[in-house]
Amino acid sequence: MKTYPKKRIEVMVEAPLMNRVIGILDDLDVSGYTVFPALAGKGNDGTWHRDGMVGRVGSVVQIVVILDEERIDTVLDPLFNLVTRQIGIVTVSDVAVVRPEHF
Amino acid sequence: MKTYPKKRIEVMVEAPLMNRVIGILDDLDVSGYTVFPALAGKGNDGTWHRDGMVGRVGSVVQIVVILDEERIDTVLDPLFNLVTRQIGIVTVSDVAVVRPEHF
Amino acid sequence: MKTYPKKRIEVMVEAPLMNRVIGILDDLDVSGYTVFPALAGKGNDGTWHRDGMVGRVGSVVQIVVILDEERIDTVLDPLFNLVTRQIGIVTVSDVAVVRPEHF
Amino acid sequence: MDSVLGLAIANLTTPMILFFILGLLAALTRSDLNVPEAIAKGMSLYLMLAIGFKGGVGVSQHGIDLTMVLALLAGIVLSAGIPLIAFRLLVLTTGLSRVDAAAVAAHYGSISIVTFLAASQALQGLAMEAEGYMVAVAAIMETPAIFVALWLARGQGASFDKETLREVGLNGSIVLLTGSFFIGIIAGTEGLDAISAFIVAPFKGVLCLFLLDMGLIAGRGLRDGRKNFTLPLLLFGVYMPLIGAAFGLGFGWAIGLSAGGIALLATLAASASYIAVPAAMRLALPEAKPSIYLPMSLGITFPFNLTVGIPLYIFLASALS
Amino acid sequence: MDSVLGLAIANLTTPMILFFILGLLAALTRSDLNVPEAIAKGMSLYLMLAIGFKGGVGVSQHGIDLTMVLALLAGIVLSAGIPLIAFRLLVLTTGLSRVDAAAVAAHYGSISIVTFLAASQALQGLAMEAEGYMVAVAAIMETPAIFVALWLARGQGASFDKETLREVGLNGSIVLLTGSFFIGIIAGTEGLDAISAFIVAPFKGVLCLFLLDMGLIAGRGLRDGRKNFTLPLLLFGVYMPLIGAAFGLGFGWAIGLSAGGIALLATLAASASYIAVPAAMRLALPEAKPSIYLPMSLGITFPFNLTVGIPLYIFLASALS
Amino acid sequence: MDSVLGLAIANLTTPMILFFILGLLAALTRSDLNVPEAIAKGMSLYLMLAIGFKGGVGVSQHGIDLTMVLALLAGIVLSAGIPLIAFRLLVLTTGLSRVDAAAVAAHYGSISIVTFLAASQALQGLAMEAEGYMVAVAAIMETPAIFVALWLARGQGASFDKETLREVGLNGSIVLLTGSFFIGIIAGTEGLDAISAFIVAPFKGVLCLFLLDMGLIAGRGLRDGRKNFTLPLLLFGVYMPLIGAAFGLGFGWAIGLSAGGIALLATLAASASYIAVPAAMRLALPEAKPSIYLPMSLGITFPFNLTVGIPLYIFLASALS
Ligand SMILES: Nc1ncnc2c1ncn2[C@@H]1O[C@H](COP(=O)(O)O)[C@@H](O)[C@H]1O
Ligand SMILES: Nc1ncnc2c1ncn2[C@@H]1O[C@H](COP(=O)(O)O)[C@@H](O)[C@H]1O
Ligand SMILES: Nc1ncnc2c1ncn2[C@@H]1O[C@H](COP(=O)(O)O)[C@@H](O)[C@H]1O
Ligand code: NA
Ligand code: NA
Ligand code: NA
Repeated sequence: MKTYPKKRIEVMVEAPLMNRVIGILDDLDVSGYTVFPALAGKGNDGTWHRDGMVGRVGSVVQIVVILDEERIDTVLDPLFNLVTRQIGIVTVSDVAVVRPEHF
Repeated sequence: MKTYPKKRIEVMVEAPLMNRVIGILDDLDVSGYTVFPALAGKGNDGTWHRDGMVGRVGSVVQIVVILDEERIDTVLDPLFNLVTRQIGIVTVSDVAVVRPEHF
Repeated sequence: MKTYPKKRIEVMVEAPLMNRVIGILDDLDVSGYTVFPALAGKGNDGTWHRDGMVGRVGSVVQIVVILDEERIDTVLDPLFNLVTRQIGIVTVSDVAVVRPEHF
Repeated sequence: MDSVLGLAIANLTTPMILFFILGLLAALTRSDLNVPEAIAKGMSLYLMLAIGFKGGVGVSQHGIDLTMVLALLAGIVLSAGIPLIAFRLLVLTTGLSRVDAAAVAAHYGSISIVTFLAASQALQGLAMEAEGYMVAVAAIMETPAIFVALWLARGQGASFDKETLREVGLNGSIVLLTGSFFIGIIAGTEGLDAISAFIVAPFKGVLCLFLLDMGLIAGRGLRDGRKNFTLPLLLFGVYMPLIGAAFGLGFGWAIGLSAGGIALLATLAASASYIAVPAAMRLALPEAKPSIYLPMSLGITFPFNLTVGIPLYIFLASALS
Repeated sequence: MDSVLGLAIANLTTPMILFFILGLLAALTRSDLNVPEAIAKGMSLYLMLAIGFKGGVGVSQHGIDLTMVLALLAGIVLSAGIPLIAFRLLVLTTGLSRVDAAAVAAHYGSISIVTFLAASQALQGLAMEAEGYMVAVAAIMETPAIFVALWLARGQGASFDKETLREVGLNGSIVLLTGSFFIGIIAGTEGLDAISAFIVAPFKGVLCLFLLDMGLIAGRGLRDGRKNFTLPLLLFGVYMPLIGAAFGLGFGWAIGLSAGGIALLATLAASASYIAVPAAMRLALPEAKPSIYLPMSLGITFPFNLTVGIPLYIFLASALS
Repeated sequence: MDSVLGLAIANLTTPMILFFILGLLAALTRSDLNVPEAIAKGMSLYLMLAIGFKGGVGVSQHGIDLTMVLALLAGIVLSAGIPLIAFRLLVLTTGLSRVDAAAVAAHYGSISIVTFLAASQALQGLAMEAEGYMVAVAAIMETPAIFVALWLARGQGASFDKETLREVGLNGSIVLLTGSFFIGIIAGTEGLDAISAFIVAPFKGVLCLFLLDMGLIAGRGLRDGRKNFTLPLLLFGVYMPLIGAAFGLGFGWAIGLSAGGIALLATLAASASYIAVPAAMRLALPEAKPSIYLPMSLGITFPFNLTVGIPLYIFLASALS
């Protein structure tokens, strides 16, 4: 089956920051994204686990965006500006999709 | 450590469709898959967030299958048939595994 | 934007094993990791679904570690030792990051 | 019996409705107040178990009669008939595609169990009794509308195989509602005594918390749906429940239900689904846009019924009998 | 005291058991009815907290005596001894590997707290009292079976380091059960009065909802497990609880427990774990197949005890004393 | 009125505190006992809804007076003033950076609603009444401290745009607390009667389960935080609540609150936030380290207030009036 190369950006940030990241993506008019909840983790600021948590601090979400290679930089720049000051990680990887027009 | 190249198929679909995708995978006798719940997202049909939801509509799951390159097309074709009519995204990427006999 | 190549290790194991994997990662002093909860799945030991579960057996988590290519083998070896005896899957893939000093 | 205005005002100041309004306001001001999904689902299981069980105990006390059979038949006819009217009105007035019109129509034929609960509580507050088996009528009304809508959208990509049928017919809420109903019949008053501290005493309070969540969802539905709402669609969301209620009142009166029973049948006919039907549509009519039917049902019709509709239907039902 | 048949029928028509059966049927017909994981865990925390606390208050009222010490000892002996019998029977009759046989054996030595709860409720329905400290006996019976099974599987990959020991010994349910038990002893009747509206009044109702979920799980276990069930395994799932119960009855009678206490000890001995032991097996005996031990415990023995076993054990305990 | 020691001992043996201690011990021994996130959030929604509603009903019964306005003002002054003192003390004694000191200071100016709940329950146990509007004072004290801390950290990367302001001001707990408070005022005694089986009767019991979870979190906070605790920080976690309480007592006495009201104001002033403020800090002051402020608030000050602080503040408040 014919597939088309795209990029997958994955942003891990603390939950309180989620809306900021989503705001950036909405402003840039990306065609879609999906947020996954993490359960536990460890970073510069120590370990955390979601169980028993009453607040949202510490708990991390991963925001996944699949988009065209061309648009990578437009999206990475503002995301990177956000995560340098705040807690977070941004990765980019290659994927192939079956419906190129969707992205 | 020696690793072996495999493919990773990731299907994002709305939760009510999950059983259909799993049914396809079961029919094709893939050796395994894992489903991850998403928390929120945005697509052609607008944004959604799992909190407060009482029904399953809108909420998205990601089904991950790691399998042999050779079997990719057998699996992609029926999956693609499902997602063209229904809501969903299919991506394929490269991974390396340590236990090739498992897949 | 300039990005740097890293590796992404993903370990899927049953929830009771999670602390063992994390223990290994802590001993190896990796800079961070994130754990994602799975919702359902299928493997050698049949299918499982988290809903209604009262115990932790069967339910699977995915532990994601982003790290430097150089450190891959140091981390893969002990992880692999764990998963051969126990239930689990280890995959490695390529990613690019924007803050290389973080890993 | 008070005037309809008195009823409406009394209804609006019950904790239940006030919490719904709080949720609505919180969502509209984009507060991050939210109820975890698991808690919302847990409460909805609780409410269905409790209402089903209590309905069954009611039947175990009063026995089964012809009216019950007629009420079940009336429910099926209403659930199957309302989508036909709704579909025609939508096609005529709103410019929706046939697929979308069929999907929306299915929602209005089916029912919202929370609207039903709110009406039951309002009746109880007025010391009006209703037939215990009305909960079985609610359960039976969930699905016929879905099948009619799929028939309306035939040739437009409606898929309707055996698997879909099973999934629709055995969806969780129907199974729990009817299951608890039959358990209530078997367990009877003795069973009720054993668990009433769980299913009767805290019921209203749980409903408050649940309606807070419904307010949040309805408010977000309104916010998201705004851009899809045209005036004809908005109006439909308000007059369609009134049309449904009119039929409900007529049928209820004709088969000789009590005033409370008539009010509940009207409420069921007026209410629009937002759980069972949307899920069924995604499976069987995926081309229909959820961004139309969900905000309509949740953002317009649900709040309308909760605040204005229920007191009105109760008033009319009392006037009828 | 009714005949055992009367007891069994009365037991089968309590809401508790009816909801369990509803869950079972829903799972077997593949309905999508489901209880969110968080709600199921929340209910199990609630049930353990409540039962532990009430047991402790019971001890604070009646004081500690020699029988309590003997009952705890009996619990340890039963939990450690039953796996030896079970292992031998499994190896002789079922053709399971030694590792799998040891793992299954561990489950039958350990206990199911929900079975214990159901038996307590059944006793209460018959106005039969039981010793408050039986909940401590339940807690103490959770682990010895695990250690015996690991010893049975020695040389077959059973890992048994200090870390595993800590994880097994301090698992959440043991800590909550014994912790609540001691809190109940300290807080006494006064403490119970303060929180009885939470832990006593709604208890039975929560148990209904929990058993609905257990029915769903047991039903799915049955469906998934079918292909692994051989006739000898199926039979084992039914006669093993009877063997365990016989020992429980004997020990309970020998140390002078009340009829209620004897019935509870028999129930504990008859019941098979499906939370603590499976988790421990994954850690310490990963070669054992969960697809054998989980469906056995959840799909066969749990429903058997709930429906047939408990009334039988109560009947026999009453006959004994 | 008992002596402070008598009070403290009575407080320590209530089920509430005993469950907190159980959680603490379980975490310190690294048991895997845990409460699912959704259940913890559900309970905190329940507790805030209940306390807000009951406070509002109290106001509906006693009416609004000048003291209420003064109490709200006192709350604002305390919430804004305490961070100034805390900041100075932290900078002088602990060697924290200005950013971290500001963040910690914000926590101590703001409040912990669970500490407030525990104090309310302790008062109730002593049959001491408090003003219903104290819950509104609690709500109003949540945010001023945050703004003062951001001002203290100005020029150090504190971001403070309109969006942050909205997020902080409309955070879920403030909206639910004040919303339920106003609903309580409108619904009044009649509304309370309708839902008291949900929000009054089981309240204490739910608080027990919630405090078990808080104990687990506090214990894990202590374990993780150990390496960041210096002696000056540890001491700050104990004397700062005492300083806050002193101001709370003074203000409460000056404006003429009842003994119960004074005790609650002191408790609010003494308590440190661990939900609203940490979330706000991540948004507006991301450079501040959560690994310092969270363990301080959760691991030191919360347990201190719960066990020693509350009885002390109640004793002093009674002595004052
Ligand atoms: N190397 C890593 N691999 C995977 N996840 C990470 C890694 N480093 C950090 N994280 C995640 O990102 C969160 C914030 O990390 P940090 O910015 O280092 O405090 C952590 O809590 C982890 O969940
Ligand atoms: N470009 C994208 N990247 C990541 N997830 C997406 C993307 N587009 C859609 N999704 C996810 O797939 C779901 C359905 O998308 P759609 O088919 O566009 O309605 C959305 O709700 C998102 O969760
Ligand atoms: N090929 C696969 N692709 C994705 N996930 C898998 C695959 N095989 C196994 N898994 C996951 O790993 C768990 C354990 O698998 P196993 O070791 O085969 O029993 C399963 O329950 C699945 O969640
Ligand atoms: Na309807
Ligand atoms: Na046993
Ligand atoms: Na304070």
